[in-house]
Formats: sequence, C-alpha cells, structure tokens
Amino acid sequence: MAGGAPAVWPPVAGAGAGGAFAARCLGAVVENRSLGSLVWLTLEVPGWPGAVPGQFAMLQARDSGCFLGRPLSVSAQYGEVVSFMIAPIGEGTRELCALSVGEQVWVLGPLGNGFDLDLLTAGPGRTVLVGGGVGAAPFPLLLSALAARYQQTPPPADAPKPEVLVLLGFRDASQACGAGPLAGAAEELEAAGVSCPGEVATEDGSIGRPERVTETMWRQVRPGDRLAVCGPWPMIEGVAKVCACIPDVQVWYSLEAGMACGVGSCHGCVVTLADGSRARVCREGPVFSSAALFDRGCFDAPAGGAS
Amino acid sequence: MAGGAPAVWPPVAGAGAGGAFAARCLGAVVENRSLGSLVWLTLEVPGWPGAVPGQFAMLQARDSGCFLGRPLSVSAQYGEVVSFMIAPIGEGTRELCALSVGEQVWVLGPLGNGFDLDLLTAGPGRTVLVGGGVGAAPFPLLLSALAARYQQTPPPADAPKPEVLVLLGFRDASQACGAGPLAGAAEELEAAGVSCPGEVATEDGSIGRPERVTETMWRQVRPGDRLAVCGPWPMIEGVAKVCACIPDVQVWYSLEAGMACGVGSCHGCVVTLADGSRARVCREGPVFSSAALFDRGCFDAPAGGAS
Amino acid sequence: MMPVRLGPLLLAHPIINASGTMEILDLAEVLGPDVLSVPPVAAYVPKTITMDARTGNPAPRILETPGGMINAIGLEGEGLKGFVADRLPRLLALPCPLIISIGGFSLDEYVGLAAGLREALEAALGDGWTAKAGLELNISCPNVHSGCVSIGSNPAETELVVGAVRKIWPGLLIAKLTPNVTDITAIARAAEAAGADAVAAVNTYKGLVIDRKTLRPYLGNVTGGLSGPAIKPLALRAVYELYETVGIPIVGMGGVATARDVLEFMACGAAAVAVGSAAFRDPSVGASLAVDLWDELTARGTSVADVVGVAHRPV
Amino acid sequence: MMPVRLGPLLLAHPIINASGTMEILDLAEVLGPDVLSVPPVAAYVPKTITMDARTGNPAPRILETPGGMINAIGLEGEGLKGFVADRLPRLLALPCPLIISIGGFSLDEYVGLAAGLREALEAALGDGWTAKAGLELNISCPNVHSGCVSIGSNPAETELVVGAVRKIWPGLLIAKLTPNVTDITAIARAAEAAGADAVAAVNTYKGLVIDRKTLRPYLGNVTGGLSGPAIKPLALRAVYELYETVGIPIVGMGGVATARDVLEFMACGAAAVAVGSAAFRDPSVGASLAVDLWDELTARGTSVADVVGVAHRPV
Ligand SMILES: Cc1cc2nc3c(=O)[nH]c(=O)nc-3n(C[C@H](O)[C@H](O)[C@H](O)COP(=O)(O)OP(=O)(O)OC[C@H]3O[C@@H](n4cnc5c(N)ncnc54)[C@H](O)[C@@H]3O)c2cc1C
Ligand SMILES: Cc1cc2nc3c(=O)[nH]c(=O)nc-3n(C[C@H](O)[C@H](O)[C@H](O)COP(=O)(O)OP(=O)(O)OC[C@H]3O[C@@H](n4cnc5c(N)ncnc54)[C@H](O)[C@@H]3O)c2cc1C
Ligand SMILES: Cc1cc2nc3c(=O)[nH]c(=O)nc-3n(C[C@H](O)[C@H](O)[C@H](O)COP(=O)(O)O)c2cc1C
Ligand SMILES: Cc1cc2nc3c(=O)[nH]c(=O)nc-3n(C[C@H](O)[C@H](O)[C@H](O)COP(=O)(O)O)c2cc1C
Ligand code: FES
Ligand code: FES
Repeated sequence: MAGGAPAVWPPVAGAGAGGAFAARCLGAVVENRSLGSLVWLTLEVPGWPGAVPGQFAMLQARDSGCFLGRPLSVSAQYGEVVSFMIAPIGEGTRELCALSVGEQVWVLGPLGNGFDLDLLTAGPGRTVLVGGGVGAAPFPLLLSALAARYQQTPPPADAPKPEVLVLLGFRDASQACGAGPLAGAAEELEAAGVSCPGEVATEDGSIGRPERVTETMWRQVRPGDRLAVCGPWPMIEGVAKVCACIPDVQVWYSLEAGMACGVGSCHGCVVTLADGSRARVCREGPVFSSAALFDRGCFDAPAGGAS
Repeated sequence: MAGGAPAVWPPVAGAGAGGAFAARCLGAVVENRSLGSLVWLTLEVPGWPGAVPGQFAMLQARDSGCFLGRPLSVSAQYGEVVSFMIAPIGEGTRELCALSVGEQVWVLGPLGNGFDLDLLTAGPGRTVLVGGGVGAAPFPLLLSALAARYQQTPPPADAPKPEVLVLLGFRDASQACGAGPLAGAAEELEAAGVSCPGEVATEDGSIGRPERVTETMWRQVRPGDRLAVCGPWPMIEGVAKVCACIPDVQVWYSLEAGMACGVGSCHGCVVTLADGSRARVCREGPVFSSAALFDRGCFDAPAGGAS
Repeated sequence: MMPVRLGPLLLAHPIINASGTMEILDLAEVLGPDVLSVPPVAAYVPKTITMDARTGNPAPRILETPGGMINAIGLEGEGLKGFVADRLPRLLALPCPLIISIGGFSLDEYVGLAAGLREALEAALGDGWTAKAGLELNISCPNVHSGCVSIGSNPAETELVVGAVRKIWPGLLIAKLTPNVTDITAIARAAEAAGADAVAAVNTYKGLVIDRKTLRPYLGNVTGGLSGPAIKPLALRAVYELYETVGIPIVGMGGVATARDVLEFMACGAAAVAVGSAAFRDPSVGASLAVDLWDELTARGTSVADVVGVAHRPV
Repeated sequence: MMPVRLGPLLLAHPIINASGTMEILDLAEVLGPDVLSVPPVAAYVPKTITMDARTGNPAPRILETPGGMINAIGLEGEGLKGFVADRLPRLLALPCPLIISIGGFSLDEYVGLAAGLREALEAALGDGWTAKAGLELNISCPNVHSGCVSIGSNPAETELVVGAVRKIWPGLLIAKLTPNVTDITAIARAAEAAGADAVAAVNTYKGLVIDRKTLRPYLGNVTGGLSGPAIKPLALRAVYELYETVGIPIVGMGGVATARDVLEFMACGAAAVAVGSAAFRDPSVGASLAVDLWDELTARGTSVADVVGVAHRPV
C-alpha cells in the first residue's frame, strides 16, 4: 500500500485503447423500425449481460455531435440483441433514431436498479403498469419478465387467475404506436396463465379513450393493487395524487432526469426524497417507492422531483 | 438617410427564414464516387451561377458537427450540377466524403478570383498546370475552360499547335487517382486542337515517376511558359524556387489557407505579400501572381505564406 | 412592433452584427448589392477602426474549436483616415444606422478617433448625424499586446476613457466589455458612471490552441479569442449579471446562431443582440434571425419589450 | 518511462481524474471490481469534501451545451466525518495514490478539514502516509454562494488559506485555481509563495443556461460551471500562462477527451493531466488515455519529460 503507484506504464501493457477496464462497448444497429412518432432501435451489444426490467443504458451514436450519452430504458433483450424505444425529442435521440442498420452506438449499461418483481407480484392484488408516452418503454421487458416468472412458478391452481393490467396514456395516435411492442409480451403472459388486459388513452382522443392515464386509473385501479409507473414528472405527480386516494396501493415510480454519466459519478440527476435527502436517479433509482418519494407515501406536498 | 431604420420588421415580411437575401443554399448530393483516397462529390446546387476555374465554395454538411464551412475548389460544373474533389483529412472533409446520394450540403459560392485565362494563354509559351495532391482539384474545370476557349477562338492555322502541359505530384498511387477526372477535360482540349500531355509523379514511386513535382518541373518547364500552380504551401515554395531559375516564366499560384467565412469578413485567411501587406486568400485570392507573392517575382526570401 | 432604442439610434429590430465579423462592402461585391439595400442587420457595425493602419497579426489567425472558433486577427485595418475617406461614405448610404467600433492604444487615441469620426459625420450629414451613427468603444480586444484590453479590465481606466470620449461625442456611446475579468459588472458600472449609453457584452474569451504537429502554439499571435456557440453559456451569464447591475441597455452577444439564442440573450437582459461568428458560415444569418425571432415571439404571444430581462422575473 | 512526481507522491503516469467527476466506489458496484484493482487513473481524486454534510443545489443540475456541459452540483456530500468513516478506508485500498479535494467556507474550515484528514491518514497508515495521500484545495468552485470561490479569486486570501493549511499538512498540497479571474497567474503566485507543491488549473467557467420553455435560468442554482471540450482552448491558455509564471508543477485540465488533448496540456506545461467531464460518457477513458498517450509519445519518439512545456520552446 505504501507508495502505491503501480510500477508499469501503460497500466495494462499492450491492451490497446481501453486497457483491461473498458466500460462502454460498441453495439451495432440490427433494426431501426418506426413506431409512429417513436423508433424501435435494436442493437447487437457484444457481452450484454442482461438487464433487470426498468434498467437503462447510456447510448451515444458513434460519430455523435453530442458530448454525452443519453439514458434509454431497455425495452427488450434476447441474449446480446437489445431493443430500445426512443422518442426523437432532441439532438441526442434524433441522432439515434436516424441510425441505419450496421451503424454503431456506444452502449454503457445496464444501469440503475430496475423494478423488483417480488414486490410487484406479492400479495393478492393485481400488478398494474402505468405508462405515459415513451414511459411505456420498459414495459415490454417487464411483461416478459413477469411472464417468465409465472411460467417458472405457476400460480396455485386453486388461486384466482393472476392479472397484470396495463394502462397507457399517449399524446396522440402516432405516439400510441409505442403500445405495439407490448402485445407480444402480453401474449406470453396469457400463455403463462396470467390475464393481461390493457387500456390506451390519448390526450387528443385520436385513439383509445380521450383522457389522461390518471383518469383511466380512477376507473381501473383498486385497493390492494401494486403499481409500476413510468413517465415524465408531471405524470408521476398526477399518478401519485390518484394513488393517495386509493387505500392500500403500493407504487414504484421510474423517474426521468437529465443525466451526464448514468453511473453515479456526477451527482447531476438528483431527486429530492420525502425525507429531504437527495438521491441519484441513475444509482439509487430510476425506480423509487412511493414511500421514499412522497411524504406519507403519497403525493400531497411538493416533496421535490427530478426536474 | 436621416434616422435610417427601415420601418418594417421583419425586414422582409413573410419571406420566411433567410429573407430576401439568402447567401447559402442547400445542395443535394447526386454522386459520391471514390477516387482512391479522395472523393469526387457531385452536388445539385439550385441557382448555381457558374464558377471561374480556380474559384471555390464553402461547403458544410447540413447536419454537420462542425461549426464552419470548408473551402473546396470547384472541379467541374454542368449547369447546376457541380463537382468537388475532396481529401478527407479532418472532421469537415470527412463528413462531406461520407455523404450519401440525396443528403444535403450548405453551399456558399462561387467565391474568390480564380485563374485569368487571358493571362494564362497569352504569348507564345505553353500553359503549364502544376498540381500537388488534391491541389489538382481545380484543374478539370480549368482544362475544360481552356478547351472551350480554344474551341470558340481556334488558334490560327499557321501557328504552332498550342500546348497545355499538366504536371501532377501525389503522395502515392491512391492519391494519384485524383488525376482521373482530368482525363476527360484533356480530351476536350485535344478535340479543340490543343495538345495536352501530362506527367504524374508520386513520392513513394507507386505510380508514375518516383519524384516530387518540382523535379518533374526541372525537366519540363521551359522559358516563356505560363504556369497555374495549386497545392499546399511547401509545394508553392518549392515551385517558386524552381521558377526563380527559369527565365521568363509567369506563374499564378492558388493558395490554401484556413478559412472561416470565404467572403472577406473575418480576415482570417491572410497571406503576406511581397510588399509586406496582407491579402485575404478568399477575396484577393486564392490566385496570386508570383509578382504579388514573392520579391522579384520569385521565391528567394521567405516573404510569408498562408500557413 | 416597437423598434429598439439605443441612445439616439432607433433600430428596426434587435439583431445587429458583432464588430469584426461582417464586411458588408465585401459581401456586396461577392454576393450582390442586395445586401446593401436590404441589410441583414438592423444596424451595421464595422470592424474596429484604429488610429493608424495595421497589418494585424501573422498567420495563421483562425482555427475551428469544439463548438466554436478561435481568432487572432489583431485589429487589421486601414486606420481612421482610410476608413473616413474610403468606406464611411459608402456605409452611410446603408438604409440602417451605423455603429462604428473604435480601438485605441491610449486615451488620446480613443479621443482622437471619436473626434475624427464626429468631424467626418458632421461634414457628411450635418446636425442630424447622431440619429444615423453611433460609437462602440472596443476596450476589450484580446488579440493586441497593449492598449485597449488592459483598459477594459480596469474600472478606473474604463471610466477615464469612456468619460473622455463622452465629452466630445454626443451620439450613441457603447462600451464593449471583455469577459476576461473577475467581475465584469465592475467595469460596466464604471462605463455607466462615465456616461456610456449602453454596454456590449461580450468580446471573445482568451484562449490558445496547440499545433498538432509541432506541439507549439498554433496561432501566429500565440493566444487568441474564443467565440461561437461554445461560449454562449458564459456570455449569457455575463449579460444576466450586467442586467442586475446597470440601468443602461445591454447589447448581448456570444455564440448566437439561432432565434432561440437571441431570445435567451434577451431574456437575460439584452435589448439588442449581435451575431458574430455564426455569420461566417452564413452571411445572411442576421436576416434569418430577425424573421425567426418575429415568428418565435408571435408564437409565444409576447414582444421584445416583454422578453427583455424576463429571466430575472418569477414565472 | 519515468513516473510523474507531484510533491511526495509518485504517479505511474500523468493521467488522473478531475475532482467531482468520478465516483470510483460507485463504478466498482456498477461496472465491476476491476476498476478498484486496476484503476483507470494514476491517482484517484474524490469529489471535494466539505466539513459538514451538504445536500447540494436543487435540480436541475446539469445540461449539455455546445461542445460541453454545464453543472451546478453545489458540493453535495457526506461531509468530513462521513468520508473518513465510510469511504476513506476503501479508497486507501486502491493501488494508487489518493489526492483528496477539500472545500471550505472559511479559513478555519480548510484547516479543520486538513487536520481531520491528516489525523485519519496517520491513524490508518502511520508515518508513511504522505507517500500515499495528498491534498487538493478547491478554492475555485463556482457553484456555491460563499466561501471557496471568493478565496480563489483573491491572491491575498489564497495566500492566507494555502499558508495556513501548509503549516499542518506535510503531504502533497495542490491549490486548484478558478479561471474566472482577470489574472490567474497572480493567484498561482500567491499559492506558490504560501508553499503549495503544485497548482491545478482549471475549475469550471461560470455560465448560465436558459430554459427554452420558461425563458428563466434552467439550473436550480441559476448559474453553473462550464466544462468539456468547449473550454479546452481557454484552459490551455491558463496552463500556458501558469507555466511562464510559477516553478511548481501544474496539473492541467479542462476539456480533455483524447490523448492529443493530454499532449496539448503537457506541451503547455502540465506535469499531470486530469480528465473530467469526458469520463461521464466513458468511465474508462482514463485508462484509454494513458495507453494512447504512451503510443503517441512512442510514435513521436519523445517522452513525458521532453514534452512538458515544449510549447514554450522554439521549434
Ligand atoms: C432512466 C431513464 C430512462 C429513459 N428511457 C427512455 C426511453 O426508453 N425512451 C426515450 O425515448 N426516452 C427515455 N428517457 C428520456 C431520454 O433520456 C431523453 O429524452 C433524452 O435524454 C433526450 O436527449 P436529447 O438529446 O434528445 O434531448 P435534449 O435536447 O438533451 O433534451 C433533453 C431534455 O432536457 C430538456 N432540455 C434541454 N435543453 C433545455 C433547455 N435549454 N431548457 C429546458 N429544457 C431543456 C428537454 O426538454 C428534454 O426533456 C429516459 C430517461 C431516463 C432518465
Ligand atoms: C481556396 C481553397 C480551395 C481548396 N480546395 C480544396 C479541394 O478542392 N479539395 C480538398 O480536398 N481540399 C481543398 N482545400 C483544403 C480544404 O479546405 C481543407 O482540407 C479543409 O478545410 C480541411 O478541413 P477539415 O475539417 O477536414 O480538417 P481540419 O481538422 O479543419 O484541418 C484543417 C487544416 O488545418 C490544420 N489543423 C487543424 N487543426 C490543427 C492543429 N491543432 N494543429 C495544426 N494544424 C491543424 C490541418 O492540418 C489541416 O490542414 C482548399 C482550401 C482552400 C483555401
Ligand atoms: C474573427 C473575429 C474578429 C473579431 N474582430 C473584432 C473587432 O474587430 N472588434 C470587436 O470589438 N470585436 C471583434 N470580435 C469579437 C466579436 O465582435 C464578438 O464580440 C465575439 O466574437 C462573440 O460573438 P460570437 O460568438 O457571435 O462571434 C471578433 C470576433 C471574431 C471571431
Ligand atoms: C459535474 C461536475 C462536478 C464537479 N465537481 C467538482 C468538485 O467537487 N470539486 C472540484 O474541484 N472540481 C469539480 N468539478 C470541476 C472539474 O474537476 C474540472 O476542473 C472541470 O470540470 C474541467 O475539466 P473537464 O472539462 O475535463 O470536465 C466538477 C465538474 C463537473 C462537470
Ligand atoms: S447521471 Fe451522473 S450521477 Fe446520475
Ligand atoms: S476566410 Fe474570412 S476573410 Fe478569408
């Protein structure tokens, strides 16, 4: 320990750029599919270790004009083939959405905590997924993981058929195409003996009910339900207000925040928790329980928020 | 005149972005052809007014990661279809060389003074084109213009057959592919009754003579010749030293310089002239006579230079 | 839509050019005379005029950098006499006001430049000249080795120079500030106290680039000034702080490239906004900015008057 | 190849991290423990430690800007006690030296932080601790509203703080300078006179970004610090000027992203070079830089010793 400087330089002789410890790797686009106003981008990512649903990766087009990567939820994975659902809202996401098959992307991940499937399926209530806009991105992976789980451990034959309810809110029909990739995973669930109904709402009424997803929730969410919620902060607040009025619901929120590093280094992505402390969305999150986020476990005072 | 503020704002009502005065226009790539290590990029440029040989344009890929355009000589033009010969040496030129058909490019030009064909063809001597590397870029257009000129005003039948001699120096065979586009224009000249011999040298000897173009010049250039020279500054100096030793040659040099604007606004692209004054390569050049550039019209003291 | 008032000058809209970044007479020759009859800016600012003719710094003088560029031109120019004889008459024919930038290497030179210009303007236009032409004191050029920049980094010297020029210059008087100081507001207060009608912020940030081959300084002048989008956050902060400090109008600049940039400068407190380096890639960008700004303001249902300084007010 | 000496510390190569840009213990949890056994840097610099725990500034705290980023973290952290109890033992297990950054809001706090760390280091390592751990005085953070930044923009206060810490700190002592001053060399001279072993330059450049919807300041803290490639020319100039002014080693930083950037800082005079924001997009960039720098030096047939300061010598 004394002294402490390793004797050789370069630290890992002959290891080439990156040395022994290469955090990012280059993935290659294998599919770029348009989903209305969103893009379903599939990459082959060498060495991808598999993500927990709700985890994300920092993506950056190889010849990006941006300085930093962008956090994007893992939407699906089959071995080293990983899919993302991307809304092209700014320079970084537009670059990614414009990539053609064969072009390369820097991938750092999977990152963050993800959803806890044990907690989401514990107890007699249903599992309810609530997504706003591209907030639906983690749900295909989450539904697949739930299906795999029920397949491995089928519910007791005498118990009531488990149910996973999916409530999605979009701006318009073109964004609602983001619901498409959930269909396959929902079928996997049905095949595993779990019913998986869903409802779509759009703000402009162009498809589904003309309402916000919080209004759908008033009709659909019941005491005892366990919710996985993902969307922009205003929606998180809206959902929390609804949940404050329904007894005995437990909620896990996946938050958005501007991120520079995604790995806990910059302290840029903080959210203020109910106890006044600050947590990094990329490390302690992106998934937070309602108890952690809101006083008395539900939204009645502006505790903070990531934006 | 008093007061002086025009009464309306926006200055040109309803004119949309750019107003009445739009300096740049968007061209579209119609061909991207590889020429060894160079790229022959052809654009359709709406409203292209036609360039004098030796003029250049400032090009910038539409979604460029660079801040500024890059100066590139016009290599060929047929109406609004304009070609450039580009060496991908840095970010700006690499972006341009990577463009696919249909992608767009900001074009500002044609700019600069260009070569004076009257001067280049006056007198009994030959016209000699000397190019180093991608310095050959303006020569296809220059040869075409010379051909057109001889076609319009054929040389008197009793005069000796006029000659345009082309001497090109390249780093290696892969750069020497840049000589290709000159062949067609040379044929035009021959068809116009002008002989157009040429010689290629490469530094590594991989094609043509294993020498520098200045060595070729010692063998080829004769008293009375009129030279159009284009290449990087070290070559310009080398050529000037040769020319200092051959009586009665007149030389016009097309210079390179880092440019921000290409239109005379930034004063960034200056060269120091023989009289100690500074000239903008983009406005007063890029073509300068040996008399303007060098003391006693030839290189014997380091007068300055653009780099 | 209200025009913008800077001292005795009235500007049709808030977009002007930054000194040293647009040679409008060259543009007319290169791109056609339209640029003179319908200028892309609401007031034209020529490159800083010095007392004597200067050849400027040795090449190379410019290089692109990440998100911007660096330059070390070194106030090349024909000097006061040449300007007055050669370019001033043609610039006075523009259908917009003129803001003439001057740079001195001593207090005497600033006063001499102002006096010379006043004389020329009076001769050309008579008494009404103050409605046509104003003055910008460049006390902030980072690319000359003595003179103006040291003045601009010292409040006392700034007050002295601005005060001396103020005595003999009844027209618009702008002090152009350098950001290469610990506290730009102290310089601005000095300029205001000495009677400046407005401050312009910012000039370039002093930087250096290294030649990748030789590993020596790339620019002939060793150091240069950084400009372009890279510096926009720094310039916005300067304008924001100035708005909280001085009562006179601010001409904001530094990295402006889009109408949103213009809005941002106005929100921080700029009454007028200058575009500089972005005009190098597009000489007509001023005109686009004016039109786009109009559209942006209309879309937001607001006006120039309401936007200026809005960043300082609660939502 | 010679290692790099900074005071009593020996670094295996010139690449370290910039304070506040790498949480190596988090990295180990996220990316695997290799990062602890083969760190990507030659010395590890934790985020600035303050006396008391701090929650830092309100969100949002970061935004990408052209060629870089802006941040206003506000020295969030567990405070001295938490650091000593929780992280210090694990950081001392790294196979490389530790350079601990501290930030105070008064002279007493700086001295208290140094004393506390000295005590902890002596307890953990005995007498040999100065070969393992050094101190960086952050007198330059632009994102807190009192304390350290005002110290770092004043030569006299700098001399006072550095001198007071020097009295009780026998190990490596670095003063980290702010570039938001008229003359960074005056601050560096003060630090050198007070006994600093080295200076680090630069911290971030004070800037501001505007929320595109509300047109109000975007960052919770209103202003923030600009970093990344956008500031590299500014930082190079600071290092260049420091090398002409002080005799102690310079730790250069600001926009480093490639081995060529490292070379440029070394050419300007940096004995060691820190990578900051670029590690956000690639946490292993330090390791790549070290390897690539080795290759670059080999290709140029030169060495660290020959390259440092070469920009000041004729070709
Ligand atoms: C854990 C996590 C998972 C995510 N998963 C997904 C996903 O699966 N799919 C997806 O499409 N998105 C996802 N996002 C959001 C995504 O990361 C952002 O949309 C993306 O970073 C935007 O980058 P950009 O360069 O396209 O836009 P930028 O231009 O960087 O804009 C980014 C955000 O910052 C705001 N912003 C930028 N500049 C300003 C300014 N000056 N004033 C005000 N606001 C400004 C924008 O409104 C926008 O919300 C996720 C985010 C997080 C944190
Ligand atoms: C009038 C004119 C006509 C031209 N015509 C052509 C043409 O037809 N075809 C063609 O291929 N090229 C032509 N050029 C050259 C061309 O403009 C340049 O190659 C181009 O601007 C390079 O831009 P870039 O972004 O690719 O490289 P950059 O990275 O911008 O490099 C540009 C130049 O600056 C130097 N440079 C950049 N940074 C540094 C540094 N830190 N240290 C040292 N040197 C540095 C490089 O060596 C290079 O020479 C012409 C130039 C002029 C002035
Ligand atoms: C090439 C160049 C030349 C400049 N010359 C001058 C000048 O002569 N006088 C002056 O006051 N400012 C000069 N400036 C500074 C600009 O006027 C402006 O303050 C600065 O560039 C910031 O604006 P920008 O980022 O939009 O370019 C010059 C800037 C550049 C890039
Ligand atoms: C998010 C962030 C946090 C930082 N925190 C600190 C800090 O705690 N202490 C410090 O001395 N510098 C801090 N800095 C400044 C960096 O150490 C460095 O000086 C600066 O970012 C310039 O280097 P770069 O351009 O490579 O990032 C921080 C920078 C960033 C971007
Ligand atoms: S994004 Fe850097 S800490 Fe979360
Ligand atoms: S490139 Fe701007 S003056 Fe020539």
